[in-house]
Amino acid sequence: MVIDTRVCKEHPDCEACIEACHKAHNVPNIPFKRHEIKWIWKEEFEHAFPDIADEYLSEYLHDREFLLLCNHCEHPPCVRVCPTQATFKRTDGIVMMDMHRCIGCRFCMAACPYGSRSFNWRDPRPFIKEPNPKYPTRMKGVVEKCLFCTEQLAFGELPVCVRACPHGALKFGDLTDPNSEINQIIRENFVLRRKVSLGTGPSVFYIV
Amino acid sequence: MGVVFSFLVVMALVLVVYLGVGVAGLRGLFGVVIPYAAFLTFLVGMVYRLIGWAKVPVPFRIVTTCGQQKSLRWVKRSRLESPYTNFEVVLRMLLEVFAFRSLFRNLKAELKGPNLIYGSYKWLWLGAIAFHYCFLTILIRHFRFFSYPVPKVIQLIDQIDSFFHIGLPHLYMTDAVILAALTFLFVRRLADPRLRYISLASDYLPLFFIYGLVISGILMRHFFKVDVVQVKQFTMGLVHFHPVPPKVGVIFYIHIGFLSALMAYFPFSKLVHMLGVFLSPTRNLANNSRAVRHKPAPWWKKPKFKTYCEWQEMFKEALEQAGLPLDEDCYKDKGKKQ
Amino acid sequence: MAKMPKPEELIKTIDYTPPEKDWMDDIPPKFLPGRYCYPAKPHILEEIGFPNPREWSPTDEDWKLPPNWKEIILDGIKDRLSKYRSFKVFMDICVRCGACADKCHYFLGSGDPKNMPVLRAELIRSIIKGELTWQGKLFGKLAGARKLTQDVIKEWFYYYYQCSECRRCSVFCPYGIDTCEVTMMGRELLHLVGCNINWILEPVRNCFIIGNHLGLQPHTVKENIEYLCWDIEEVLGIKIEVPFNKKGAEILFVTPSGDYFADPGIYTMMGYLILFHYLGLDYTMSTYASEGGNFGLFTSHEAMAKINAKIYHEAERLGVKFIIGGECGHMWRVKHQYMDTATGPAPKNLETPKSPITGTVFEHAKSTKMIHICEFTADLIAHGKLKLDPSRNDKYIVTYHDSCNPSRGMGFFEEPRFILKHVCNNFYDMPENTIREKTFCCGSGSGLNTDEFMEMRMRGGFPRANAVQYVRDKHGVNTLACICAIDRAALTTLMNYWVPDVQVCGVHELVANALVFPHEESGERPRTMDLRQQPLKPEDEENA
Amino acid sequence: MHDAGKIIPGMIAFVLFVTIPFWANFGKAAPEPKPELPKEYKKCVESKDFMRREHMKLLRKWRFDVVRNNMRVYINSEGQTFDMSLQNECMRCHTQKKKFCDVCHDYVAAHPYCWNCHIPPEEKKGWATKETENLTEEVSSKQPASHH
Repeated sequence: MVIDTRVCKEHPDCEACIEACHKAHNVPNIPFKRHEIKWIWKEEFEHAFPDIADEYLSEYLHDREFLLLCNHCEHPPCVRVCPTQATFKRTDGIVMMDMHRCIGCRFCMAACPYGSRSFNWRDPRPFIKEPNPKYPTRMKGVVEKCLFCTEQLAFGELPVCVRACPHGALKFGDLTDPNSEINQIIRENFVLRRKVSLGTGPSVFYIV
Repeated sequence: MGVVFSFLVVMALVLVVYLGVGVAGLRGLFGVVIPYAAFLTFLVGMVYRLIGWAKVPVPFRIVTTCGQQKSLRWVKRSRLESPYTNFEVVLRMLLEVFAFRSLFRNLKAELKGPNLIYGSYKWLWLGAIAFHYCFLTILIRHFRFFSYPVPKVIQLIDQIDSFFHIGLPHLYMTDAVILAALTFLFVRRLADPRLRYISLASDYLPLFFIYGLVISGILMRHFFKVDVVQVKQFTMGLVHFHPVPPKVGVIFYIHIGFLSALMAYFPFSKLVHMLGVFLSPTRNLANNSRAVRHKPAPWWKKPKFKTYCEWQEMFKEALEQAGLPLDEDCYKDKGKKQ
Repeated sequence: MAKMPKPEELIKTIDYTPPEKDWMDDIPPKFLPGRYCYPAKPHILEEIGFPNPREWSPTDEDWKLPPNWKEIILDGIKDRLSKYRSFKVFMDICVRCGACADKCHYFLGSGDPKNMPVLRAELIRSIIKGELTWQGKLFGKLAGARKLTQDVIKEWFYYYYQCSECRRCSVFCPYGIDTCEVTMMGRELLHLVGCNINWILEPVRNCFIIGNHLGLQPHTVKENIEYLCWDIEEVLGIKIEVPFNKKGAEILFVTPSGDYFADPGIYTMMGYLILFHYLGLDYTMSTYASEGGNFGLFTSHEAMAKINAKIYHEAERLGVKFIIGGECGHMWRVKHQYMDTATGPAPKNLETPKSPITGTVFEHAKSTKMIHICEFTADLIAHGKLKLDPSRNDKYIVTYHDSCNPSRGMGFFEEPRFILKHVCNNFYDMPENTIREKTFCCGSGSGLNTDEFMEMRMRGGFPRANAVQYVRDKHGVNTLACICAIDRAALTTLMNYWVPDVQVCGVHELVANALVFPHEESGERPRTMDLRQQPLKPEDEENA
Repeated sequence: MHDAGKIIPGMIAFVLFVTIPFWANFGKAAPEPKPELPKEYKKCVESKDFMRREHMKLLRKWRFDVVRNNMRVYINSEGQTFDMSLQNECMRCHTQKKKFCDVCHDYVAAHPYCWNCHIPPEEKKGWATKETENLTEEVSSKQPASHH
């Protein structure tokens, strides 16, 4: 996935992708920070890229927020640590979760350097205002995260966030295909990835 | 030899049920008649055995004391290992029955060169207690087939037992543990030459019955599925005395077959230890026989022995020579009697 | 008596792996010298009215059983199954878990699988199944059943006289199955057909007729005690009197007859007498009830009750208030567990024991009115009534052997240890798994302390000796204290064989050694010798 | 009989214990479970007999295929294809969990945890109408554990 933060900068109040995703996946809106569940969210540069941020950060970057979500790493540490293989990497590169298997040990949360994972400290259902009847919820005691809308991809649809973006800031595609649109964009733009030095190989690219 | 025989018995049982239900379709016989008969045998048999024991008196207080007696006030005594009151006996028995206290003491003796070494050996305790508690839990869990609405406590046990949510339907911990425990209890009989030497067919047979019972149950839950609603209608029918044998897989009838075999075998076997443990006079009595006069045996008579006076007559000369006093009362009494 | 192998050779013969052959097919046992006791002499059986007196030997092919022996045995089994719940329940509920197997000292010392308690019980259990139940008749060996044959009788004789009724297995059995009960029943059954051993029945006969196991007549008893009093005078410098058959005394003192003249029991006896003299106790001994022990326990319940009864009878005649019993193992099992229910209520003149010195009332003996000398002495020490100088026992580095019967039949652990810790400075217990309720037999209990049985005695005593050896090597223990007359004799032999540098003594021998008399305190005549008339301190020996 | 005072109560306790199924139920015949079948559909993905016995195994297989193998189409024994989804396919016909699933599950006290996450049709609104604002941390911590 590629996120064109230049576009996002133009629309600082736009949260269409977040709303659409959370609504589609029955992600609860829990007011207490400690219990918060998030699949895709916004963060400032120094939080998103702490390894390359510095106090003399240009206004160019300082003024914008970055959309964060699971990076679907090439070498996902969360998969390595999961004792039940509830989190696993699909052949297409998506880091998938089998909620049925999750025992809530939260090793994956400790392992993920991006904070992409949320733990259900409580039954999420009371915090879902308008549930999507097509998609399940989670239950107390499991970890969840963005799954790149596997349920959409299966039927040939793009992820919800990509479709929801009114400004076309999000692009999704097969990185391994040299002819794909996404490959082209990455080749043609200056892109950043989060915490590359950790060697996890994130699959979400940011155009700055 | 015993193990082979027992194995053959168990295989024969499976075969008979398979032929009887799977081929001949005798569901009524294997689903209703035999289970009722087996249960009745179990119930009547066990009560009969209990009465048999109860009819025999306990003429002596032969407590095995495993701790300090009650004596001087300042001597710390062991209430559980050397109970003095009936309350303490109850505690000792509870510990024995629910925690297998004596087995917990187990040691292993080994001859190493010229030295006898003793080490704690709790595996037998662990295997035994794991087996018994799992068996009990499984038994209680099955109550869901005999009650409607199913009591909350039974459902709770069910939930706790399947706490780990492994597989679907969830694997019961007790199922896994009882298999492990049974295997341990079986393998030690084969692997330890001493145990192999003392083991009889009647030691293997109940093990195999329970093995069969457990394995058929697990197979039914996880592999060869049966329509559980029909099963419950049948079991509810059993306890309301109008059972309709269910049209389900033979595996169910094999399960019932093992259960029936076990129940019918129970009162005639070493399995009576289930009730017998409560009647063991070395454990269920208070160690207070110097303080309390207990009921003597029904046949008790004052023992006949050589009385002092008879003895004095015999050794009169020796007594006199040694300057020991003679008891004049002997002659007085004699005079009176005459 | 058979030639004994050397200890290290004997250890090499111990193998815990059972033979390939099924135990049910492996009868009768081989009667090797040193492993069985000689049968009771015919005249002894006649005198006590036991059946089938005859000359025979276990090595004979034909044991000359009565013609209807089978019927007798089976009736005997049925009778006992209907009389003793212990026996019936134990026969029914054993699951052969094997927890008892390596608890038996005879098994540990011999490796003979039929000495595993489970099999010892199975020897009768299999007959009950095979002869008295339909399952056994139908399924035979598969049901663990076998038929009663003469070979089975031989096997019973061999193994029921290779059990010292120590009850160690019972401690570990999850159902408390007590092999002692089984052995007692086995021996009773054997009596019915006249298969018994002389070492038990002669003492029983002596006890019935003369008054004590050894057959010491009244004048001999008195003389022996007088000899001991002379020795006491040597050691103590004072002459003491021992009252016999004294009517109106407060206390009747009974002790096993072994203490009258057998070394080292006599030193324990001297210990009692010195203690009583020190206290000025109003007591008496009896030449009629001159036996505290009770070989009836090893014979039959009837014989046991009969021997016991003489003590109450004498206590009644002499009009004493209560009874003190000496240091003895099986005696105390009998006095504690059987005195009341087997023998009958204590005579009316007896009162709840109350120490005349400290005023302590022994509530726990309020029914039988009989207390252990160690309870009595421990109470004295606790009240500071004894002036003790433990340094007099400094040359002894002491360990304590819990005798089986007071341990597992009474729960008697702390009192003797309390005494020992006050009368000597060097006390070390043996390893935990070999003491208290887990104590090992001397190997000669239950009437098996006879010389012809020596090999089995040394084998059976091996676990005990091995534990003593451990504390000898670790702490330099040189003295094994015990509270049992059989132990004093048997452990001495056992120590000579396995751990030669350890001597055996009774607890009260050490008490008397440490007891400081007023005339000693005043320096009038300080003690220089112990009761064995050895110098109190080894260096004195060198100086002399 | 000896020790009757202790043995007879013990015996009664034993008999009562092993006969619990008989007396605890006596007179209370359990109603036969009658799940309400969908009116407009006649056939399930497999035969009725198969489904009664094996539906759990089938759902387990579906779950595995969808989540782990990314396979979403089930081909039944007659060659028909179905979307493998409890929430979107099964419940398309069986529109009322309470009158269908729960009937038998309650009867045998089998409580699979499907519905902790999957949303049964009749619950589509359910919880969402509740005032969530008022849920303080305290109140919400008192919620029953939903793990079962």
